[in-house]
Amino acid sequence: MRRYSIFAVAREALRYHSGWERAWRAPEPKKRYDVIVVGAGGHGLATAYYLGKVHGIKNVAIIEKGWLGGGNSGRNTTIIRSNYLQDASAAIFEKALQLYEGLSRDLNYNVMFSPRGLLMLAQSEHEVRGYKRTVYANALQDIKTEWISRERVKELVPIINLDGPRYPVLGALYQERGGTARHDAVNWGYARACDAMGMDIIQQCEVTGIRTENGEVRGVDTTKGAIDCGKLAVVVAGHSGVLANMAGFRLPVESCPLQAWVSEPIKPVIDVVVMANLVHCYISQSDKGELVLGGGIDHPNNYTQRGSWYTLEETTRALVETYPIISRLKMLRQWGGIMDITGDHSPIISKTPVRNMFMDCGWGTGGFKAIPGSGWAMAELVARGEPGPLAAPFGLDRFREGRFIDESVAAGVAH
Amino acid sequence: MSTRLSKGGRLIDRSKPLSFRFNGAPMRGFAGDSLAAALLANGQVLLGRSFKYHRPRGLIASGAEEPNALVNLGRNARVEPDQRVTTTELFDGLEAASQNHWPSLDFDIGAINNTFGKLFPAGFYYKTFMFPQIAWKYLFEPVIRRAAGLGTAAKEADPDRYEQAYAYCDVLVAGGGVAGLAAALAEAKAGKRVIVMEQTPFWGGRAPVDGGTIEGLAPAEWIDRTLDLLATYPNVQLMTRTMVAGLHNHGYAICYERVADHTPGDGRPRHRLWRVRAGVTVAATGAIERPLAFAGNDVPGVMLASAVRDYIVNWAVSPGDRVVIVTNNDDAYRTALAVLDAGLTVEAVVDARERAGGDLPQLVRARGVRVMEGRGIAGVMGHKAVTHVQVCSQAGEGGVTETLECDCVAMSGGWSPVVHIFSHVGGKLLWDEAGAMFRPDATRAPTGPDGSVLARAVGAANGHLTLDAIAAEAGLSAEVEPEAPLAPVWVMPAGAGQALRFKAFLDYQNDVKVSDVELAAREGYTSVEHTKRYTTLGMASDQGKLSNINGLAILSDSLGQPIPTTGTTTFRPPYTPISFGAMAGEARGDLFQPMRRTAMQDWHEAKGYHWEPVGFWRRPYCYPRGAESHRDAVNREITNARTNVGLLDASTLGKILVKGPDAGKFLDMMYTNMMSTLPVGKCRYGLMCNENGFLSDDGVVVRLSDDSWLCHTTSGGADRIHAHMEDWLQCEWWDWKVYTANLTEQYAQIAVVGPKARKLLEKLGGMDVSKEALPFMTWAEGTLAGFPVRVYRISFSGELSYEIAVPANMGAALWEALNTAGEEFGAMPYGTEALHVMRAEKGFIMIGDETDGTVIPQDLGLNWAISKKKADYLGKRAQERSFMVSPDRWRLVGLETLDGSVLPDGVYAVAEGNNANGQRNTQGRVTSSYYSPTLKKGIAMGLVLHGPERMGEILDFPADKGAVIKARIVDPCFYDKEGEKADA
Amino acid sequence: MPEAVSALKGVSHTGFATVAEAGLTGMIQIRADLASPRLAAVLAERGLAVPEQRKVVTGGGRRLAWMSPDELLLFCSYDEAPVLAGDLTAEMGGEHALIVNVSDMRAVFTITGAKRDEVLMKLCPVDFATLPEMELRRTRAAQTGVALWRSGPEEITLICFRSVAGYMMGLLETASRKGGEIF
Amino acid sequence: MLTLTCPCCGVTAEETELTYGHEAHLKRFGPGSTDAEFEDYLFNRKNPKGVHFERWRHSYGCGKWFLAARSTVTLEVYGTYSAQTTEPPAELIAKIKEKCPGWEGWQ
Repeated sequence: MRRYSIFAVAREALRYHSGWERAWRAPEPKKRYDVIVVGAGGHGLATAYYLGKVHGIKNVAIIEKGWLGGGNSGRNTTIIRSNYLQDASAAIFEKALQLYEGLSRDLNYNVMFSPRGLLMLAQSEHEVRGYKRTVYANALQDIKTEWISRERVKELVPIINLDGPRYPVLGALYQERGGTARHDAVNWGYARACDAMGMDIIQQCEVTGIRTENGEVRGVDTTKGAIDCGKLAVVVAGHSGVLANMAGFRLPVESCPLQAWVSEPIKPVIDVVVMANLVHCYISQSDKGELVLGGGIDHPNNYTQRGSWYTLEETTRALVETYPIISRLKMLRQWGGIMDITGDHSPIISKTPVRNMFMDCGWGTGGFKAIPGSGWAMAELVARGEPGPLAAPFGLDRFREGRFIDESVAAGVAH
Repeated sequence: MSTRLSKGGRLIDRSKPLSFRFNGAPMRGFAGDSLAAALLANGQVLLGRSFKYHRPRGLIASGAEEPNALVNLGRNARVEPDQRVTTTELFDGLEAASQNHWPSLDFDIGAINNTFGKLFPAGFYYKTFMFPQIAWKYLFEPVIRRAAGLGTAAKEADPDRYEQAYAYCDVLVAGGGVAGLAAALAEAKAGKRVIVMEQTPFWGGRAPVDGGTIEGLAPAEWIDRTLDLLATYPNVQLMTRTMVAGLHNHGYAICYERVADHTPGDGRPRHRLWRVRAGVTVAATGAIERPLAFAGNDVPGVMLASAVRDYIVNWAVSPGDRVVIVTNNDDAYRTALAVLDAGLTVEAVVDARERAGGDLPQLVRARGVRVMEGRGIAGVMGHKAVTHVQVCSQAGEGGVTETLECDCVAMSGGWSPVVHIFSHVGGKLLWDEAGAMFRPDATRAPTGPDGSVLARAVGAANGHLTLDAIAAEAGLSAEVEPEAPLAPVWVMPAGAGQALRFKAFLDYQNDVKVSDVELAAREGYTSVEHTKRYTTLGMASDQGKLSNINGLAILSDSLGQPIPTTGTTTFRPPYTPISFGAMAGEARGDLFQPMRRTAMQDWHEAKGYHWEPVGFWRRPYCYPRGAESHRDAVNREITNARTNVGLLDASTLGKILVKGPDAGKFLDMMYTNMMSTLPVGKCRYGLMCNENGFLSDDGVVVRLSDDSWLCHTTSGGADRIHAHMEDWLQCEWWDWKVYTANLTEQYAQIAVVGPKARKLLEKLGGMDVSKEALPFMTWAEGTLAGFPVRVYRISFSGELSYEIAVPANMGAALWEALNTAGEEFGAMPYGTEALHVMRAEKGFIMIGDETDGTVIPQDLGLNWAISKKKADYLGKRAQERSFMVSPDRWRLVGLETLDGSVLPDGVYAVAEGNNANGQRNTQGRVTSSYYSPTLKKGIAMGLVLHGPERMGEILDFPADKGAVIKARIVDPCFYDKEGEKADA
Repeated sequence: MPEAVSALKGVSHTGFATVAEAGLTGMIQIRADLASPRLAAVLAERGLAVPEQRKVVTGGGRRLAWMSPDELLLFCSYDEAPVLAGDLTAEMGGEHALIVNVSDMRAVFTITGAKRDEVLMKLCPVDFATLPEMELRRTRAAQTGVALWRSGPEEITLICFRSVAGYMMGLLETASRKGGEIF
Repeated sequence: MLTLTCPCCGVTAEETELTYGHEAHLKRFGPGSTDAEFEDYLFNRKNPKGVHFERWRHSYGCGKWFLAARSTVTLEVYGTYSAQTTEPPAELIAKIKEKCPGWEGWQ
């Protein structure tokens, strides 16, 4: 793999950039791989990357029914934070954040991780209590977060309307290390690094069946033929249920759309990420100048990547109320992704009823921020066949036992 | 140099001059002008700077597809950034300023990026700025952000108002050109309810500019007649200035009416967002001309051929005196004719085709214009305005054969149907080889709720690019000059080398060139979505209306595959940007969300209450007196309620009537307690769990009669619990004879709390409220001071307490009466915070404090409220799961700091060591914590591992700034453990 | 008995249509088997028939509206409602029904004028062009639940919960402001 | 923005007038059931990419729950029917089979 650097760019400039090589190949599938990862989104690519990098397993194919990074990891609002309440969540999201902090150099691909700071507004006494609880919990989880006053909120977010009028801002939970990254770059950076380790990324290859023998996985049938594998890692977000059905079991998962939208590009007005969970809207501004906006999910099960208009309106009302200048800006583009929502709104990184088949799914609306941590934990599970401490709490068995990981408890929003 | 022509201009009214300013300079225009036309008429060719390289840019187009000419429109609070001048109507006093430059439009420092453009190809960010890590945050990103964005947002809140409207029709026609109007008329005649929306202020689309005849009439005449005819149909609604912005699931069209953009401040709503439910949406949205990709195709003065003739014919504006036309099709020759008709000069028509022998080229030749066949443009000279073009062989590598002097270049690369509306909900396209365009595939149209077709395209949007074809599709006759086939030209000249490709722009606003798309393909970003994202092609505020097809073609060429194999990117709403103001509609300020008011709300407001939002309610938190702090007010209210009498507006509590022969059985399923055995006349505290076992609500249940119970819920729970009950009744136990009624709002409810409560009620008089007549946990109906009331002897404070329900329309009067009569007993109102502290002093749990959705009643020591006799209740099975019956669950205790201070709310008690993930082990947390003015110290409740078995133990709570607070586990009831006061 | 006051005390606004709070109105919620002969008899006693699906019928100076397959809403004078609710309950005998006075839990509005529909077109996802006379439509207005019907020439009556009466009037006043005419 | 026709009051309502209630025809398992049965009932879902039987409440209308068969891919609503049933009506099943050859059935 040819290294990227400013010097390489300058050299290439002299010949109209004609010398750059492919970031990843377009191979045909081999007969067999040690591990097949289904799903070349961020989580799948990260799983493959850490399988190779940490566990030395490089005979790996990552197969993807569309184009790599075309699912939720290329359709989200790119928020990264680790200020979670429950120990299990905090651990894996913090692992992800730490990996994000070094990811550009690790992958030799600038993912533009931007630790610009993240606020979660408290607009009711209940939220104040929830966020203060989170700050105390985070301190014991070795994650630095703080409760900040409404005056400090105004300093960080000059365009905010602190005084409601319906839900005055009472303060905020602040994580200075939180921020954003360029979502496509995360996918592409992992893909390039996987390819460089000799892994095959096979796009436009849809899994049509999962082959098992005596309860153990043997391989997959795909639109590019049958491929054998020793282990199968299914990392397909919204389509997890479809793959589980192929393997003969059901998941505690429902698929439904989440929408996001951007404004036209304007000169910077907000340098931090702000989530307002009571009225349910979040906002940041990209380095291109677009305000990146999002809100709640659409509940009806849906595989179309198109949600309902009223969800946008509901969130936009909240945005206009919270940031009045937005009223005169315009929506440029809207889109949606398919969320996989679990019974407790927390993810699943788990063994399955089929031996040597593993699932990483259920990230719902919180997937992007988790990518490196999820990949790390999933790689460990796949490599060893047993979950490590990061993945252990996220097993499928928790639903039977009643051992939930519910993040919505403190402030009413899961991710 | 552009200028206003002395005659012509079908859309302008020269009798109505208007004045406006651009970058502070005064300018003149006419009613009917677009801002674009008016700017050109004033000789303003340079209108903005591109995003990345800050290249000087002028108008390319005359409509919604314009990528370059975006301005900051308006002043102060009415500033609107990124406003497209081609879609802005001129009005008197308009002020516009160009964007994305410093210090000025003419001299822009940022243009240095252009000089070093070779260093910044597509994706260069991804390859650089990685070292050192910290530099991205502190050095690189701040610099990049400074360059971000185009326009500047207003600093003040928006003074305008917005609204929304619903409409229903059988057929929604998007576009008021010939195809749209013809479709509308046909549907109208068939008796359908039709709405026609035209995004511009003018009907007719392109036809009046492009010529020909329809049904023997000139297009403009046919359009007027058709509009007159349509106006006679009561089933037709015609709307201009309204764009079908997006088609959504089940035929829900979002449409954007710009009601008062051209009359700012006249008091009308600025925008109205229409939500149209249409059986079928007809996309009569026309087509957009494609630019040609040649070096220097972005120099101001290079425009689309159709735009050049639009400016001349519609607004009598000459984009230049000496025009060179460059084309791969016959249609552009119409521009030559328009230029000639206006008395201007066509220097030459540069036609990339080997032969230009059709009728139109012949007409042009006949007027003495040189037609150069098989030629292309090798380069454009001029920096802020075109001065010359260099002509070359289209087949070659760009060797210049001739240089032509000109001040305007009119280019045409063919046309692309506007398929957005058809595509938004999944309509598929097919590649039309002859037209070199994607057009809607009617066999794969989007479908609606009943599986029938939701959208179809007509006219140019359906790939019928000529008037005769459009008319034929609509069953009309038309005549127009025939057109010879175009020759697809994706790069000009065909053999252009890297240097030329590096200057041939595809996406103007985002500065994406042919070379960028080729680089993406070379690096493996071969999916069209990868290319788009890697290069930002099509992601600017024009959303690729001009660039998409050209980009696709170049990508396909680079990959050596046919265009349909590459496919298109997804078309996403809206068609052009719509204001967030319109999306928010009327919902701002007081109307942001419903605010629920109790009958006593006016009184609370008049007393200057401090409030908190509780759901949509606004409840009194406390009633500060004068300069009193909230804290002091709360303490005063508590002390007063504990010593005299306090009054609480409890109207927000849910009140659900449950009646029927099976009501008892039903409530036994709803509550963990046994409710069927509650005697008539009695009250019982009850717990509700969800099917997952977790405690979800609590409240007092009242047995009203043999077959009727009244269930009180929490304030936030009324609607939720009522819905929950109806869910189970309708969907699981539908054969049970039970009716429910949510009577929450029928009654105002007032808690009269404190040792003097009885005295106060006795003073009002009317019913016996003695301990004997109305003991604790009973209720009675009667009158008080003449009010018809129901009185419950229940207590959430631990004091002698009556909750009085009165018809809501009398609530304010009873509240007033209680306050007045209570003066002699020291009666004071108290708010929610006093309520919370008093319940905490009693050790009562609060839903939302002690519970958070993960807590089961057993955790809270509420086993006494869980019936052991019942075979089933909602949540019972869930509570039998292994993790629920674990002895290691955290359970409720009281907590008292050793020094009497108040424990911080939400703080955790630590245990020894760390867990496997290196996190500190914990063994409990505080769920409620208050200063108790009654006990004069901090009191708290919390959930602690094995808590109730560890009375007296001391726990460590690390709090702020490294302090560790020590607190002792105690009984959660801090006040009147025996309950004598409530029972008094 | 102390005086009862409606949520907004009868306030009104006139823009391109007139919107007014109608003041105190008696309302009785009836949940029962709508096919019950006894219910029919009890209502017939008062000159009322069980309305067809979504219809509003009148009789004896009262109105009776179909709310759902097992629910009716009887409009009467405010003062008679408590006694009438009791009478109806008694007359149903032991038959399973829930009949309760709900006169205080809602606010009643009228929207009058030639352009009355245009006010509500801005707030309700209802096709007013096809809404027949005396058909009760339960829907939402902006963000709150309402029921409405064409109650007379150029008049629509709308009911919502009492607590949101102020919000409702805010919506109606804004939507009927001059300059906001749709057609 | 979906529209569904409420079989209880006949109104074709839009999504904002309705409340979604997730998968229909779940059989409740209470005390006495196995852990696996209870887990299936409460959590595990078909979540089909195709025909979904689901619950809706006409919450801003007549307040009644009803059931619907809807495609999660095309969003076509094959029909709505009473909530007071344990299985979809036979004619609805037949209609879906006709429209979706190869459909695996509602169970």
